[in-house]
Amino acid sequence: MSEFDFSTTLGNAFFNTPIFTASGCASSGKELAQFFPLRDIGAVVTKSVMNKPRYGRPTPRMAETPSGMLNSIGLQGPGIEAFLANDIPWLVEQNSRIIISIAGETIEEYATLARKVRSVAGISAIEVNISCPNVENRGLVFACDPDASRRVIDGVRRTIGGELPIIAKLSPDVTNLPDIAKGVVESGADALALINTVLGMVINIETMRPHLGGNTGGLSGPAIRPVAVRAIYQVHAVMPEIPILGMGGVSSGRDALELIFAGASGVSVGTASFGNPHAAVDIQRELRDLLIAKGFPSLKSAVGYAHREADL
Amino acid sequence: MSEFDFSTTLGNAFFNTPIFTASGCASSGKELAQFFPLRDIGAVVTKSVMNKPRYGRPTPRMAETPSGMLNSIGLQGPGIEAFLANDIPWLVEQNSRIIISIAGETIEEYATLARKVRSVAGISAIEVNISCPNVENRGLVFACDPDASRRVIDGVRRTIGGELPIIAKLSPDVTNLPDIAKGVVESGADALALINTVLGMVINIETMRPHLGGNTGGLSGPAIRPVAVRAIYQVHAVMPEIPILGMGGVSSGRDALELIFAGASGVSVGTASFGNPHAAVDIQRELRDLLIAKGFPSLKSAVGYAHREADL
Amino acid sequence: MVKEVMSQINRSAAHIITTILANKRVGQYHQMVFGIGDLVKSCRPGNFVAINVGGDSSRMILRRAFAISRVSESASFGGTMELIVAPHGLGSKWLCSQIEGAEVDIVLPLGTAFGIPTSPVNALLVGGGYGSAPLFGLAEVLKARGCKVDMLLGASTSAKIYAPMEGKRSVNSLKIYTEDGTMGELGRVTEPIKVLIENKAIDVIYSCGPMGMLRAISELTTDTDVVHQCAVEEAMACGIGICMTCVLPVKGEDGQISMLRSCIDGPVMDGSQVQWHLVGQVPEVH
Amino acid sequence: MVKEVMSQINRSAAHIITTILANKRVGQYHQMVFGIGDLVKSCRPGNFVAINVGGDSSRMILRRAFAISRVSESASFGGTMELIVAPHGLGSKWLCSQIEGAEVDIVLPLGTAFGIPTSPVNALLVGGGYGSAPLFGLAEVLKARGCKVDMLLGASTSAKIYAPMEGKRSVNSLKIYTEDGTMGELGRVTEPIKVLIENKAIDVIYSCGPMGMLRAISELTTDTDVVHQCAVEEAMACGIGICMTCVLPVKGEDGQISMLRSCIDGPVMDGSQVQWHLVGQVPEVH
Ligand SMILES: Cc1cc2nc3c(=O)[nH]c(=O)nc-3n(C[C@H](O)[C@H](O)[C@H](O)COP(=O)(O)OP(=O)(O)OC[C@H]3O[C@@H](n4cnc5c(N)ncnc54)[C@H](O)[C@@H]3O)c2cc1C
Ligand SMILES: Cc1cc2nc3c(=O)[nH]c(=O)nc-3n(C[C@H](O)[C@H](O)[C@H](O)COP(=O)(O)OP(=O)(O)OC[C@H]3O[C@@H](n4cnc5c(N)ncnc54)[C@H](O)[C@@H]3O)c2cc1C
Ligand SMILES: Cc1cc2nc3c(=O)[nH]c(=O)nc-3n(C[C@H](O)[C@H](O)[C@H](O)COP(=O)(O)O)c2cc1C
Ligand SMILES: Cc1cc2nc3c(=O)[nH]c(=O)nc-3n(C[C@H](O)[C@H](O)[C@H](O)COP(=O)(O)O)c2cc1C
Ligand code: FES
Ligand code: FES
Repeated sequence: MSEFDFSTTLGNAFFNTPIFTASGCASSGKELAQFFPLRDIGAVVTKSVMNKPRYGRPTPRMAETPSGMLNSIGLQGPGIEAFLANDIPWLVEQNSRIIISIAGETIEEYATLARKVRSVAGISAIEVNISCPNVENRGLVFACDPDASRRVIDGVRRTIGGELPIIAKLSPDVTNLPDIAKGVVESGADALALINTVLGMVINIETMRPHLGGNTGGLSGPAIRPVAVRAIYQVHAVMPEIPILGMGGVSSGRDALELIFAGASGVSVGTASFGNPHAAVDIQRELRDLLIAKGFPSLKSAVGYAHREADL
Repeated sequence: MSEFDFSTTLGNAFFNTPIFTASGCASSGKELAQFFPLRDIGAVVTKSVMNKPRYGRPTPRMAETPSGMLNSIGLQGPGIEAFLANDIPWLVEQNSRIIISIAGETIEEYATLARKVRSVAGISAIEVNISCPNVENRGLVFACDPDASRRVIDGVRRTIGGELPIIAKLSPDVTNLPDIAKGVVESGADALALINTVLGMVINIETMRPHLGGNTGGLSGPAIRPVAVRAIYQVHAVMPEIPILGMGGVSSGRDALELIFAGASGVSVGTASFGNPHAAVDIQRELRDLLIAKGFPSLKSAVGYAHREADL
Repeated sequence: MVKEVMSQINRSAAHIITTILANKRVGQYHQMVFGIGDLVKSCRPGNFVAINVGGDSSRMILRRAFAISRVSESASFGGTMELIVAPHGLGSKWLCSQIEGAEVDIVLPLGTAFGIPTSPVNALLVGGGYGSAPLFGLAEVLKARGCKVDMLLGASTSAKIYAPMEGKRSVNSLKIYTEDGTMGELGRVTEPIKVLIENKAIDVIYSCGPMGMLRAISELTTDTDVVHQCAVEEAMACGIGICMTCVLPVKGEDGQISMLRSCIDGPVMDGSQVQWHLVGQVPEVH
Repeated sequence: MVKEVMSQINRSAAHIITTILANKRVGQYHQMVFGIGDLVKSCRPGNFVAINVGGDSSRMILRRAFAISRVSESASFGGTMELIVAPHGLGSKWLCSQIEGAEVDIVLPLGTAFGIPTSPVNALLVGGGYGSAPLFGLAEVLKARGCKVDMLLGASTSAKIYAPMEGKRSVNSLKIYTEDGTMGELGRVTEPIKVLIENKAIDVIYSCGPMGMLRAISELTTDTDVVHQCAVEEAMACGIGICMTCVLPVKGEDGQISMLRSCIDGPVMDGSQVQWHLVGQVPEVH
């Protein structure tokens, strides 16, 4: 079966294989490189970077929950300048495919970030994490506001021009996800990343207060996989031509396949890497074996397979 | 510690103890009565009943997921007339406290149900499950539409009059839960039930199609507990005077306490009863022991405790 | 009334911690024995049990259902119950991996039992795969009532035939069919049934196995005098009648189709009343 | 540069399946020995390991961190590693319940190690609870370098003191403090440290234990010449530097405070640089 085609595309970006890291779950890549060569997976999606350096949220920043975890990192990071100067050249040297994730507090900040990323060599795509509080609108998360979501993507699109594919990363914490998805696609997103974490909270029974320093946190891991599958399925149903980078609780090739059948063209592995540093390569191998065993000639032929007509 | 006060109230309804069954997870009560006397728990919340008999959704109706499950029962039931004739008298005979859950496809149907329930003797409250598709508005779920939610509760309130407390049961699948909650309270809800299941999906890797007969299903169980805690905390923060019947993934006294600290005045046990038929009584006993061990003089003094000022 | 029947059915259900007394591999199955004390008295052929799987930190929140293969009382162990478990997915594999002496949380006995005729009849017992498990216990009861008991067992391959030595003593005849011919005859159990019905050689069929097999037998018995009691197997979330996930379309005496819970109105059902063509669908509302 | 140091640190980290060679209760702890083969060569006192807990169907998705107590090589077992595990919550209790011969998935060795002086110094080793575990291995290394090694161990009660017989041979003195007086002196380990510092009896303190103890020692060494190397314990989701949950505010050479990851820039850190008063807060942005 050497002719099996495992490649995928997101917009005009081509990837040899479809398993990626998830933003914020691989830092800038170096740490995982202790465990496998980064070029073995589809791409490294870097931790969402903001314009200025950030301390992030106070600790505790995590709580384990049944089959999941909450995190409230608060986008700690070095800021875009230091990030582009220190982290990107190293990744490029590794021959890793790179997707840079950006995050902002204002529509302007996203555009500024896009301008700084635009001219960097060796980048395959830009992921726009819009699950951030909009300081100009009472801290309402961009991704929860159809209008703000569109304006962020619009600003990034204008700045970037036509070259670099834009992947808009959406939050599942909305009433009408297909609507938000349509909006950002109309504003120029080439692909969608689904899903970011689900808003959750844990109360510490000893202190009798919210456990996390930031009170609420993002729920990730296998617990949310059914939500991810549903989100991907819903969005693929209304826009089958828009590629989706799926994520949410994937920790085996079987899980990745579920997201692909639902409509994902690629799959990011997040929390699973915390429990297994080799998760991304393990999942990629298992997925390949499963697709071949089921007789698919290529990854692409399996994308959205669960939507086919009953009589096919 | 015989003076410990374990009682709670939802609107003007009084309950000796704060653990309830969750709607749809105890059928009409009889089946659980094989395992413990129903009067030992706070109340039985019956399966949401519609006006007419319903077959519900096709099988498969369930899928186990990591620390959770999906269900798509589709409100199978005998219809309100048969339900009131056959199931309620038996429950009344058991000396069980009863909360009747109703569900409709139109605003009119909810009002009709309320009218039929109004005059039934032995009912403590009515729970209005508004997580149903509104056939008059493209199948949009009532609970996801602030305006439709208000109108359902308004209709029920007008029909019921002032006697029976109305508990509005909300869906977490919305962008702004506190907003929906405020709306239904303004329309006459005395209490809120949080949360209904989270919309999810599982794809069967063998058939390569959605596993459930109904395609999507509701995610319940420990996996969603962090979402339930967050929802209860958020709503209690904006309306601390409105009692909340909390639910979502509670399977131990410790879990119930988490919801109570977040702001719940009572806790419904759903999926946990599937894994442990004694769950409701076990949880109730554990909760009581925990509250006493922590020195609370009453259940009520613990409600919303996680919201207190840091220096208290 | 269905409701009344139900409230009778699980009246002796208990929720207990049992100890594994034996765990032996038999072909592709595990023959597992549990100490259940006096509860043996309430267990009838056809009843099932619901088992907690995965231990304290399990991500599996639902019980797994297994048919009671047989119960017995011994001087050394008291009341014991045997299950035949196929290692299928995570839960059943966990159960199969438990060692002698391990404790397991079980709710039992659950569901309906096979109806036992009051006068001697010619009974045919048909089992598919591990579906044979409850049939040997049933055969003993039928023999004791003076019935003629013939048995047909089928599976895809020999390792999936469960037919214990001592079980064979309680039947008048035992014929085995495998789809790959690795044991007994090549073919399916349904083939000989047709002939037996035509020859009026049997009065009642008791069946347990895959839904496809049960459906095929029901079709063979349609418009005949042969009674067909089948033990169905639907995915169950609770096993005790509170979740409504395990329903099957069944026609009542009044001709009305209801979605009955296979955990409390089953697993043993009247095969002629199950609306096999509607399984996985919703009946039209008239 | 911090990044460069990091990429050195875990360069010998491996992800392996090990076998449990021994599991013995010692007071409130379990002393557990694992076969890790040649990896013993890469393990340094201060390093930790990250263990997968709960088995195949576990709802616990994150690894649990444990300090390496010591490693050794034996003819019969090859390289072995010892951990001292307190049964705390579900994960550590699961680990303690695993029997000899069971297989466990471990990533090791991780994080920074205690810095070893190049010339002989007077070293004080301070351990709280199971925090003493890595100190005995450290003592051996320091002794081999000609250092004078004194040890203070503290805990709330005697069952929480971990002080193995053979460990005592590698220290010049060992003093034990318990808060309830059930073993050694009544009181806390921090009390005698003040005197030792004032008497200029020690050059370096190595500490491992609860964060409160580490903070107290850091306060005692402030404005003294005593170096304080402490092994911190922050909740870790990944243990390998990819999640940013385990951060502590640490002042760099340039006076700037950074949120450093205690899994790769620690667990061993310079106590004088950790901004203890800012733990659980976020530094002001200037
Ligand atoms: C009344 C009844 C009697 C049964 N008797 C036996 C028996 O005697 N021996 C035996 O080996 N098996 C029996 N089964 C099937 C057994 O319950 C399943 O093999 C088992 O639940 C699979 O669980 P798992 O975790 O290994 O598999 P998974 O596939 O991981 O299970 C996932 C979910 O699907 C459900 N499920 C999967 N397969 C089945 C199935 N075939 N039937 C019902 N639910 C399923 C599980 O309960 C679980 O909720 C019986 C089932 C029923 C309903
Ligand atoms: C670098 C390091 C070294 C350690 N060395 C040892 C040792 O040698 N011996 C020992 O017994 N314990 C040690 N611990 C603590 C040990 O990791 C915790 O006791 C364990 O993680 C608790 O897991 P649990 O499932 O039993 O408890 P739970 O409370 O159920 O765990 C829930 C979550 O909180 C985290 N958590 C809980 N307590 C701690 C804690 N004290 N520190 C960090 N995370 C925690 C868990 O990792 C898990 O993610 C060390 C911790 C760290 C970070
Ligand atoms: C610790 C942690 C940090 C994360 N940081 C980011 C981030 O910086 N930007 C982002 O877009 N998503 C972030 N995410 C979300 C993940 O990229 C991913 O969407 C989510 O965790 C679901 O996937 P998973 O279940 O595989 O982890 C983070 C998740 C975790 C657990
Ligand atoms: C099988 C099943 C059926 C349910 N049916 C109903 C219902 O009829 N009406 C309703 O309001 N909620 C229904 N629910 C939702 C529960 O009442 C509860 O809100 C939800 O399951 C979360 O609680 P849990 O995690 O404890 O189950 C159902 C849940 C399950 C699992
Ligand atoms: S399995 Fe729950 S009703 Fe039958
Ligand atoms: S534990 Fe993940 S970065 Fe330290």
